[in-house]
Amino acid sequence: MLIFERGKSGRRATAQAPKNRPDASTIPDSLLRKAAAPLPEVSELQVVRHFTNLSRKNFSIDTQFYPLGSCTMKYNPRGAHKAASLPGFLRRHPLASDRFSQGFLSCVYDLQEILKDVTGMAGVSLAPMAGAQGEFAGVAMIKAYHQKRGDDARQEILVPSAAHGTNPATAVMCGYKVRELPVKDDGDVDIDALRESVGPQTAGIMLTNPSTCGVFERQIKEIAQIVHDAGGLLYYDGANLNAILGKVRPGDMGFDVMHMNLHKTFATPHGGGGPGSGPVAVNERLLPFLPTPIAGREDVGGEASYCWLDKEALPDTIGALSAFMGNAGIVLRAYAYAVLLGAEGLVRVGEFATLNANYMAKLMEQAGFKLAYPGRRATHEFIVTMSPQVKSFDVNAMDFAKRLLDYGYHAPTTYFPLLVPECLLIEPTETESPDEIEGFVLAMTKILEEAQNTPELVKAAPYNLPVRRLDDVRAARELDLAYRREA
Amino acid sequence: MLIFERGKSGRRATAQAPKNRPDASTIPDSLLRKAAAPLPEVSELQVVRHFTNLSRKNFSIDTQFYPLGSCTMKYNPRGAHKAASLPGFLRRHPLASDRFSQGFLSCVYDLQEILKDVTGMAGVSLAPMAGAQGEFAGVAMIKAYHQKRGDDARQEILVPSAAHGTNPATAVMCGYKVRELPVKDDGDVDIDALRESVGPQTAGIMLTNPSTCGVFERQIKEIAQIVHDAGGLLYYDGANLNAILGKVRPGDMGFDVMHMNLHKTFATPHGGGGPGSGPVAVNERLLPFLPTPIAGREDVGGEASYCWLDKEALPDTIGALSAFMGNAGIVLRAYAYAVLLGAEGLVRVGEFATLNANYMAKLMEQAGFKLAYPGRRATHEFIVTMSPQVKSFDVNAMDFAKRLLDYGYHAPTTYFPLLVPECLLIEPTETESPDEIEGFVLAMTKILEEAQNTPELVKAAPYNLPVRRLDDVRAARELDLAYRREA
Amino acid sequence: MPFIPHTEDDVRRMLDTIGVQSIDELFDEIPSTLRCEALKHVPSGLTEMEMLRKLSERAEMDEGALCFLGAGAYEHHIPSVVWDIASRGEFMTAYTPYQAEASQGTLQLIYEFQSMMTALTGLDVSNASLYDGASGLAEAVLMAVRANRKSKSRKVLSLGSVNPRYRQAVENIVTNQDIELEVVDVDPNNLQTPTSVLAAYEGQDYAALLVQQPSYFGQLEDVNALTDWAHAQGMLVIAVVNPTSLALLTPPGEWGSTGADIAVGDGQPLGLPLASGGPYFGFICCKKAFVRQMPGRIIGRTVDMEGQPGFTLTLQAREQHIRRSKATSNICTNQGLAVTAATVYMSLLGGEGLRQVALASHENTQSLRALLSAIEGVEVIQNTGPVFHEFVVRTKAPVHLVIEHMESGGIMPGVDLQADYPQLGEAMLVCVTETKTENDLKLYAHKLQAVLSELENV
Amino acid sequence: MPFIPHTEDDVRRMLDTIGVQSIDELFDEIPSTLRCEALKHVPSGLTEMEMLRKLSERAEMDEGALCFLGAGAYEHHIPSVVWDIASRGEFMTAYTPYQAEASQGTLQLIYEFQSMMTALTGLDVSNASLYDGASGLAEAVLMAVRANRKSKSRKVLSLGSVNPRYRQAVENIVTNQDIELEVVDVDPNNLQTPTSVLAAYEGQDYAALLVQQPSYFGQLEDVNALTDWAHAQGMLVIAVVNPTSLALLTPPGEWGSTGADIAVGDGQPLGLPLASGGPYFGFICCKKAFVRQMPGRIIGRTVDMEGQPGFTLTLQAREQHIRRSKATSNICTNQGLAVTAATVYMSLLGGEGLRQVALASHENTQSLRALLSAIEGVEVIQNTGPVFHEFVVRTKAPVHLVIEHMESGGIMPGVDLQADYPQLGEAMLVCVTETKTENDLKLYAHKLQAVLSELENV
Repeated sequence: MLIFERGKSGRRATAQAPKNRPDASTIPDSLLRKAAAPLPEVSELQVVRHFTNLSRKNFSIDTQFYPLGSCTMKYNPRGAHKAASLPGFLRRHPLASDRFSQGFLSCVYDLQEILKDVTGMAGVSLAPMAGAQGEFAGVAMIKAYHQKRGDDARQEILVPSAAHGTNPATAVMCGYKVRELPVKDDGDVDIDALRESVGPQTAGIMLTNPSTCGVFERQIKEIAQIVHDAGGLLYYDGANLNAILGKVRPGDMGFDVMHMNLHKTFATPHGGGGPGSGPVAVNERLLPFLPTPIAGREDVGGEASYCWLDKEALPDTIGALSAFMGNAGIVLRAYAYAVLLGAEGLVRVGEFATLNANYMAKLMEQAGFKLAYPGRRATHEFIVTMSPQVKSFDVNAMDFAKRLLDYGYHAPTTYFPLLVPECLLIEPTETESPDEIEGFVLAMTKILEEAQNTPELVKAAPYNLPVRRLDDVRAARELDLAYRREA
Repeated sequence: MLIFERGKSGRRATAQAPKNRPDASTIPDSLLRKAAAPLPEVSELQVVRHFTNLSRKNFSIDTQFYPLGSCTMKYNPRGAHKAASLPGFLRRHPLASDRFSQGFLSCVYDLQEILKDVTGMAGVSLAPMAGAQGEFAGVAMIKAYHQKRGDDARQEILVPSAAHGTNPATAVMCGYKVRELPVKDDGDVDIDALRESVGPQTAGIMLTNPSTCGVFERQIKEIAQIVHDAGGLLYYDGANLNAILGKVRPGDMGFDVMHMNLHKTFATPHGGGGPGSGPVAVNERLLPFLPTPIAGREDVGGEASYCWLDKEALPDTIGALSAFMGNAGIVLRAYAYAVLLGAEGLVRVGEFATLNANYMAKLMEQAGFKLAYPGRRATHEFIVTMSPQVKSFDVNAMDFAKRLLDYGYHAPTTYFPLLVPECLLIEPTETESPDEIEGFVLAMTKILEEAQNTPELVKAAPYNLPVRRLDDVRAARELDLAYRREA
Repeated sequence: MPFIPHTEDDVRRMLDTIGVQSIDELFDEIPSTLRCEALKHVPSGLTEMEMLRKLSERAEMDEGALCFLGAGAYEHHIPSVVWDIASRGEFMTAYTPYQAEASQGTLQLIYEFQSMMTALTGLDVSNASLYDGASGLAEAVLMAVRANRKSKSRKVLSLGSVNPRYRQAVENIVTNQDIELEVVDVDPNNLQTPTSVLAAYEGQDYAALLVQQPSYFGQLEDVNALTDWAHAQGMLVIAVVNPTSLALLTPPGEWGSTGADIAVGDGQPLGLPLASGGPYFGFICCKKAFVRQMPGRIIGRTVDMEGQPGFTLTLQAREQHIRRSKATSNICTNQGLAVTAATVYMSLLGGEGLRQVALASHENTQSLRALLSAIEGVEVIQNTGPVFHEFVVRTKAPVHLVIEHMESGGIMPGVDLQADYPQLGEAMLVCVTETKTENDLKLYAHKLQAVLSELENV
Repeated sequence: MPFIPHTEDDVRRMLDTIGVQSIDELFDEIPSTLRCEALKHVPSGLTEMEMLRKLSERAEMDEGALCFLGAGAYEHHIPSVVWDIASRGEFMTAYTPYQAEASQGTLQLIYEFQSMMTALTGLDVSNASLYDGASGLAEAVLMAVRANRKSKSRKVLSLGSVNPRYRQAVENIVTNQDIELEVVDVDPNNLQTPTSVLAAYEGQDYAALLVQQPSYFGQLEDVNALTDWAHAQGMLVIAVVNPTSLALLTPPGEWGSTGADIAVGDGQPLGLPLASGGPYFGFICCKKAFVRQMPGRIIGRTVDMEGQPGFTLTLQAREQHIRRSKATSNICTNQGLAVTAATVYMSLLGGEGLRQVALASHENTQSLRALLSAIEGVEVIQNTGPVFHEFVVRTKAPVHLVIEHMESGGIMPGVDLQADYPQLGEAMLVCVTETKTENDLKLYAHKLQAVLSELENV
């Protein structure tokens, strides 16, 4: 039942609406709404009960193992949420003067410094509001760099076929053409194809490393050389940074610019689809182009003093991408997380994420599943292909995914990357115990048996959830995108 | 699975434990624990996930209609919870000096004043920590009163047979004997029996009005006269105060002392069984005996100044019943609730609680259920007896109760009061909409049909809950009250 | 190890299963020359207690001033229910509802959100949110350029009274696709934009006109006339709106004779704290005809295999994870949790309650405007015109000094307009919402008077 | 109407169904002479915004001092998880689990709580909680008097080092049943209680001995000797304990050769805020033999009709709602939500983590004790004896003045002991937990030194 349908004309959570004075409005009738906005009309208890019960229809990290590949669904420390919810932070207006901003600014500054260290880069801006906006900022900086040099011929961005969809979409958002690069059977980029693809038209390449194939791109130094030699720049998609935290740094690999997903690597809550935060980091070459605002620090008589650097301080900046300072609250959560973990804890993230993934991959293999890249180390995630199961039982990756839900596990990412058929991309993250991993593999083993013995059972899953399998085709054909009150 | 069983030796939520300095302990070995306390050994995520999932196995007001008679399960405003959780309140040490206590003390004082007005009494103490402790304080004051007068013969407390179990239990806690009074078929006390029961041995009578029969005791003035004439005092059990808030006051009815259940009438969260808060109110006669501490106020140069009154100020007090000031946080929630509702809102509580109960009673009657007191107005609650259903279908009140759970409604109170056979005591409260009430009656109607057609179905309910019907006999016979780690 | 559950036994057993000696061996595909050393500039980890103490001290540094700043971020009362619900783990720690059956909570909530936003804007469809109002406006501009079949132009026209921060972000984003934003000058003596000013732009080809209501100055524009003018010119109309105001003001879908085509804005006033500027969320609604040009997630209602209603991501063929380089946008995450809060907020307030919020803010604003008008040395620009909950004042003394002195007295009096609108002189933008009491307003007026005479005497 | 969902239409329709004209008619069984008028001393209702502003202003009045008070209420770090979980509506707004099948969350949690308390105390069984430590001790006394078959006495003996507030509450409760509490004097020169002092009580009949560990003074008693002494006298031993300390100290179940019989205390240190004294919770554990004398709720594990494990209220035949005047106590509600928080807290910390909390508090206490010992005019009573996280200091200047002056400097330095223990002179009880930093301790010492020289010079 929709919240609208629980309503009754005239009902309201009265304690929440301010009392009005005798109407002092000077607004002409022509600019006034004729009838009240048809929002729900419900009591406070009805609101609480409706949304509490809605929430219970979700899987979440707090309730389930959620090994959604490429999304880094790890524990979101409640302490970080509490820190970001301190009244002083929640009440600060984004345009408050520096006098009333030293607390917030110092956190921004400190996180910038931490991220520089973690990435091996020369500068960081926390302004982008999501990974995709970070990508945008990164590619826009590449564009600004070439433009500044008058190098207008560079109109093409190279993207491996395994890349996240955001990579080519971003290149286009920045006005570039996209050229896809093939990936070899071992998961590494096809270097010969790369050599053939680069040239004076090459603005840059966007790479994820470890790649979405769940393996480390071993030829990264060679790739960097080739692209740089051709005059292009290297963009690092930080989606998989969790895998290598403290082990290898994008700056050291030869990347010129990158984004990070704080909500992944720095464990901020994913919120049912966001908000995220997508800081960008650059090497010296791109420093002048970083998006604003950035927190700066000066020492005034031994005391640190913080301020915003924007267009005046950074004349070549690609500018602001939001009204204020991006998703400040997510930045604070990430900072709190970094403070909790410290240098030693950040290193452990990559180590244990990798340990969990390799352990899980081994167990899955032992349970009879087929790894997409069996000869390779898993990184923080790995891919299983269900092609054998499709062939043998006509039960596909999506069927396995849906049936997993019945067993109380969120499904891995399905059918991505596109180049591996019938794949499940599985990312356990470092905050899950081996017990959960073993439970998941056991469930998969049982489903495999079901697929063998009663394939129809698996193909019609799920059964134990608030709804059965949904009709996506109808959703797109007979669009019903908003409730309309019956007349 | 128990939280202990999720653990593994050496696992811990490390961010939560302080770092220790090189051990500076001077504690002799003989006083030290030999082995670590066998608490769970789990990660922070495991804790969050375990208890989040446990919580989801509960019915609650926030998720369900919960018409548990005599418990006043109404909406607990989140604003009141927030107010009581303000840092200044949470961090205040109970022994903080008045200098750092004016905020809290002023809330205590203001609530005392509000409760005096609501009850028609001369003095209030918020110290008792629950209804039962309020009862204890009340009866202890009755005892102190008689003792102060040297009237040692009064060793008996009268209690109607319909009373809450706490009433006789409290009388005994205070060293009294209990004499039960019969209740007539119309739900009122048997006045003749009362006349025969009072005498110089009568310390007092404990009454709930409206009674647990869900009706208003119409002869209250006569009862007061009889008991007072015999030299006894009248105790008002405030469990049902919600029904008459702003309509009639215990002080005006002739009661000398009473308690209130703030968690009921003032909507503080019931917390899965507490904490509650059971303030006591008294008329002039018992004023000297109120339990401490009480907030006092003086005006110092036009400014209000608040302080604690305790033994020195109140030499005849029955004293403190807790280490500090009772359930201060519940007191704050109740105060916030009173501030939100105000005089006009408090009156509406009784009105709409009564409207809902009478409406529901009428619908139940129309649906074919038998009211225990069909000729009477319902108060904020009413009783249905399932005796006809037991006779016709061998389906009893408990079966109906369990089956209701399957329909997503918490069951009413079952088998209380004891004098009505096979009864359900139903209290919808004022914060539920007629829609919920109608939904409940519809479910009962369906269950009635089931009882008729498939009684076995109802008798084996529930089906849709985390467990089926539990074996209470085994629980009491084969006591398993604590987990023991396997050796 | 904070947040890592592994015991030493676990690690040993897992390594044995994998068949390696150490965790480090798992990284042996990384060229050894690339392996980094210990982090040098990251301090050692703190316990939660230490971290909270550190951040509490910092948070407290930013407290203590009464805030009359608006300019796109507005302080409203946030009912306690809002974040109690939004912070529930099931909402907060779920992700994009890729597995619809395990995400009906989030999905139904967003469907309800979409329904509420269409109710407020009077338009047909809404998406599941964008990052914020400014970037949302950029998406709206890109969308309009794609959608306007009548125009081949890559230019859009914006009134000067559109939030300058929004315009700046739009430019920073859309110029990468060679789209140009042309801005109508602001007349310092008339903060409203009469259609007469637009005569100069008639006959030129623009894909869209950008109109903000209430304008950046808090003024109400004659949106009906502006919409009809733009439509007559073959432009689409993009309405930039404050959602609170929509409970009171004509919804974009009813502007002029056929309504604005796209409405966009920031959802922050709907239950989100100021929080240094985010996370907020951008909303975007449009006429049905443009739904396939919409960026971002959209939730649809459908049925399951038993015919029961359910909710799912739909029209994914517009999105980057399917269409890649042909997507309508690169947007991937939305601002789900912020939307959750806003949906709860709107449910609590309802149409009438939100109208009361709007009206109370408006009334407080009128009161302060009247109080300030009476002060020597203060000029309320366009003193009689209709405003919503912001207005512009010009001070005799340099406005940056006025602000500085007011702040010393614990009041942030307004946003300095000098950089963005030098033609307005020593002007600032003052905002008042329902959170301010009469005493707050008197205090403001009293302090301002004091500060002005102080500055006079310097 | 705040929190009341009824529309006018609803009311009309409901009244019609009932068959009355007005709501007022529903109250026609109340004698009209008793009907009251409007409430005179209750102000008009406020909106949530107004209420929160009012209460925030009040809460802020109580802030701002560094707190070194203990005496039964201890400031510890509370992990954010604790109340995030305990505040979930399903825990917070449920009630006593009368319908076990619909309350498995609360029931299992309490079973786990009981398991944790028995783990900490080393005893066999725990109940679901009592109101607080003091009233819990009263229940323990009543229980001991009922349970001690060897004794017919209605007297119990308490060490003088048991929290005086606890002793007072016990007296206020148990004297109603003619039970007497006799108290052993405190020697001002030796805050520990050697068994030699008890020789005077030998041969008398007491139902129980009350021993607090750590004592009210923070000192550690020789609980092994005390327990053996009491058992030899035919008394039961009631241990009053701080749960945090139990992670470090010998559990009551292991005191002496056969262990204490009942352990009781306040659960506040386990994740509950100071909050002006409550809600906290009392815990009570005992040997298996006494389980049927236990007051309050007890949860047991059992199976459902399909044999699956489940949890339910058990041994209800002890309770007031079944046994009425024959019940073990009148207690009805317990402190469920507080127990929920404590259960989460103990799960997070584990035995080792809780030990670290205890040790860090102890170490901080040792540090401050050392700092204060070095100050002229301060005498740390029994400077070398073992304390846990509290200790007693005597000041040269009148202690109430010392406290007053320290408070002016923003420090609440300790609890004045003069009223309860005049024999100790100008003494106060100082508490330090893990929440204090080295700087906090230095500041305390520095200020105390300053205050003392200031008072000297007056």
